[in-house]
Amino acid sequence: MATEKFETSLKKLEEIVRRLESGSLSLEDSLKAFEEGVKHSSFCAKKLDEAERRVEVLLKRKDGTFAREPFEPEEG
Amino acid sequence: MATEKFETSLKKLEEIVRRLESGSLSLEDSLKAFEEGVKHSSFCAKKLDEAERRVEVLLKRKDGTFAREPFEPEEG
Amino acid sequence: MATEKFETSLKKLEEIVRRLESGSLSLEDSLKAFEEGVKHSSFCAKKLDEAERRVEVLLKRKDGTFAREPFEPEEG
Amino acid sequence: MATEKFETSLKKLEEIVRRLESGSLSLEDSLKAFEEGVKHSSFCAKKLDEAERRVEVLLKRKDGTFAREPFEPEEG
Amino acid sequence: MATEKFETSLKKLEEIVRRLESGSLSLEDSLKAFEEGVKHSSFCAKKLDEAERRVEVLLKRKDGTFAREPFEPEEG
Amino acid sequence: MATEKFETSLKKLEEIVRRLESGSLSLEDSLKAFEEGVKHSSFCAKKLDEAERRVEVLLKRKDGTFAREPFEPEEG
Amino acid sequence: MDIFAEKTILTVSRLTALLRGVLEENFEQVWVQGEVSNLSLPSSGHLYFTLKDTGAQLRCVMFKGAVKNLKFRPADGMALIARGRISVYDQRGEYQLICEYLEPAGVGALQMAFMQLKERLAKEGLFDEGHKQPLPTFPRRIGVITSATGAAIHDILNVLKRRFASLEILLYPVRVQGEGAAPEIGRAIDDMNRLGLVDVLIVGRGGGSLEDLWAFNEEVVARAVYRSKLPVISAVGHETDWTICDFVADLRAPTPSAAAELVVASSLELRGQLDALSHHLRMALESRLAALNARVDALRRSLHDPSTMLGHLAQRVDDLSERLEMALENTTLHRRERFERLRSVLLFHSPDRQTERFQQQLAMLSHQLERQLRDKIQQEKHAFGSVAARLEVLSPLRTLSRGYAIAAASDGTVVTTVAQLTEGDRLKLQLFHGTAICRVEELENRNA
Repeated sequence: MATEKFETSLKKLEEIVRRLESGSLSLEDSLKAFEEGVKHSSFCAKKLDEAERRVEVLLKRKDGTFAREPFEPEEG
Repeated sequence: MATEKFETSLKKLEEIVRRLESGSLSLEDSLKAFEEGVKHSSFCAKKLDEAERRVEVLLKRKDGTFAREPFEPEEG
Repeated sequence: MATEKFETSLKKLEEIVRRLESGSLSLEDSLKAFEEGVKHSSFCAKKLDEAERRVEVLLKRKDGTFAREPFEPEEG
Repeated sequence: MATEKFETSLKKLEEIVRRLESGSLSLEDSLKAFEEGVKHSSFCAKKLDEAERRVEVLLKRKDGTFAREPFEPEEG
Repeated sequence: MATEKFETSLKKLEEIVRRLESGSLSLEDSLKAFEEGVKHSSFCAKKLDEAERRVEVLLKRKDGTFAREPFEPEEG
Repeated sequence: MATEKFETSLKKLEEIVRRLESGSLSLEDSLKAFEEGVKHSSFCAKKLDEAERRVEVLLKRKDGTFAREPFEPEEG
Repeated sequence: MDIFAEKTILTVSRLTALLRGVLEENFEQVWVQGEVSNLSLPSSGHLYFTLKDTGAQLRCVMFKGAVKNLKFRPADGMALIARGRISVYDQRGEYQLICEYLEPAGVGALQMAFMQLKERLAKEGLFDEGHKQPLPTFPRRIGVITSATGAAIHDILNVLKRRFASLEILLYPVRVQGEGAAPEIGRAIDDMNRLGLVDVLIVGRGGGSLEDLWAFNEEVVARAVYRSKLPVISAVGHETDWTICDFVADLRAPTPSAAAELVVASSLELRGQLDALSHHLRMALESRLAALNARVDALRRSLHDPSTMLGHLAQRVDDLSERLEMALENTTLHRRERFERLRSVLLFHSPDRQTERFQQQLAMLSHQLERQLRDKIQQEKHAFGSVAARLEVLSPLRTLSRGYAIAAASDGTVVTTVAQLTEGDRLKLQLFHGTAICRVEELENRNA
């Protein structure tokens, strides 16, 4: 889900991997688990990519463009 | 806001860095913190630049131009 | 204002310097204080310059021209 | 005024010097005091010059010429 | 006046010198006193010179001419 | 007058000297006294100078009158 | 006559006459000495007295004629030597000495006369100091009353000559001894007074015996001297001899020479005195003039004071002016120093330094911020990578890739036994690549 967080997803992925590794799953279940694992993996990969892109953007901004933009930090 | 002070912003930046260092933040939160940190950093930089320009102007004035300008300090 | 006196200005300058020396000022306040200090400094410098020029003139006068002018000191 | 006496003027000059030396005067007042002091100083010098010329004349007379002039001291 | 006597003049001269030496006179008064003193001094000197010339004349007579002149001292 | 006697004159001279020496006379009076003294002195000196050494003998005539003649004492 | 031989009765008168005869005959000339008492000199001019000694007394009388010749006057208590004859005073039946000559016992008659005259004149006041006149201070002409041939005038002239004294001498020659000398001297004194030619008189003579000098002891001389209006210097005899004249005179000189010396001395002294007075006169005035001159000079010098005072005042004014300038210069100088110090401190504390510090801090923080985030991403990436890798390894697709397929019923149930199947069931076969929907045609080995 969209609200799924990277960490939760990664945790689920790990759980799936552990279950898969235990070998106790039927192929069917393995397949299902695996399928789910792939989803999580993709999600995580996506989140990571997103994060990296955002960092780049932020850093890029900061080094140049950003300074000229109006910025008003919010009160923490 | 415009009332944000340099020192407050710098302090927040420090706090953010500490929190990031603690490693307790989720990726999402880290990203958010980073983003906020960048804002503070930029704010601070801007403020510092402004300050430096101002000082520069004052010092430049003081060495020459200023003395010829009419100046009447206000009663404190 | 034009009625500002050198001594008042110098006193304020001292006060500003003390506050600056204490290191307790925020950047903003430091800037403001410094700016005010520069103003007072310039004012004082101007006043001193004026005074010194006047002293010079007075001392020059005293050595020559003045003695020939009619003078009747007022009763104090 | 013309009735100002040497001693009065000298006393005032002394008073002015004392005040100036005490360092308690403002810059402005110092200048004024000095200016007044110079006036008194010049006045005193003028008076002394007059006195010296007068004494000189008297002494010249006394050494020579005078004795031949008819002189009848008045009854005191 | 012509009736001024040597002794009166001398007494005045003494008085003047005493007053001058007392140092209590103002410049103006000192000058006046001095001026008067010079007059009296000259007067006294003149009177003494006259006296000496008279004595000289009398003694010259006595040493020569005088003895031959008829002389009849008056009854005292 | 011609009848002034040597002794009187000498006495007056003495008196004059005493008065002069007493120092109580004014300059004018001193001069007058001196002048008179000189006259007396001259008078007395003249009288003394007038005396000659002469030895006469008084001879009684028959009619009771007297005659003066130079006297030559006999040797022995 | 032997009056004792027979009883012859005599009358008193007879007897007295007899006795007088005897006494007068035997004591015609006797000298007797005794002390005078009961002296009386009645108007008759006869002198009556008694001479006595310790054992007896003798009545004496001196008749008027003899009394006249006496040089002295007897007095009670006086010791006398009397010369005379004894006689008897019948009426009283007393014997008495009729004196013809009397002289004082012990001294000569002249001495006695001298003493008596001296005493008498003294009593009369002739010697009184009050009567004595001073010598003229300046005697120009001196009258000398003495013998023209005696030693006195000679000595006097010698003295004058010796002392170079300019004096006039007028000699009045007189006899100075012998009968009549005294009245002559007296007259001379009077004459000199009358003539008025001299200022002073010297009366005298050279030395001699008492008799020689006697004229100067005579009363007539004494009185003339006393009368004299001119001062009289008595100069008789030698130094030890005093005459009556000496006592009366205004001045007594022991000798004529000494008298001359006195007169000369007074003249010379006078010259000296006049010179001294003239000198003093001049000195007094000159010293007075000198003193006044000195005083005037001193005062005149003291009058120079104003110049000094002016100098001092000028110095004071200069000093004050200098201090005034200094003070003013110091005023600006001190303020300049204070200001420059403040300015340098101000500059030192310019926000530059603060901003620089902040810049550094900010740079560090920004750097950390970035690194932390990158680290975080990297860390997560890493964690994810390993899990993803493990997942990859475990993929069931590997089995499928070997030709296995998973058959699932239409309800999705994985079919693992035919028992689950009925012919005609639709099966979904999952292959390694893709899936295939199949229909069950036949069932075999239903019990296996």
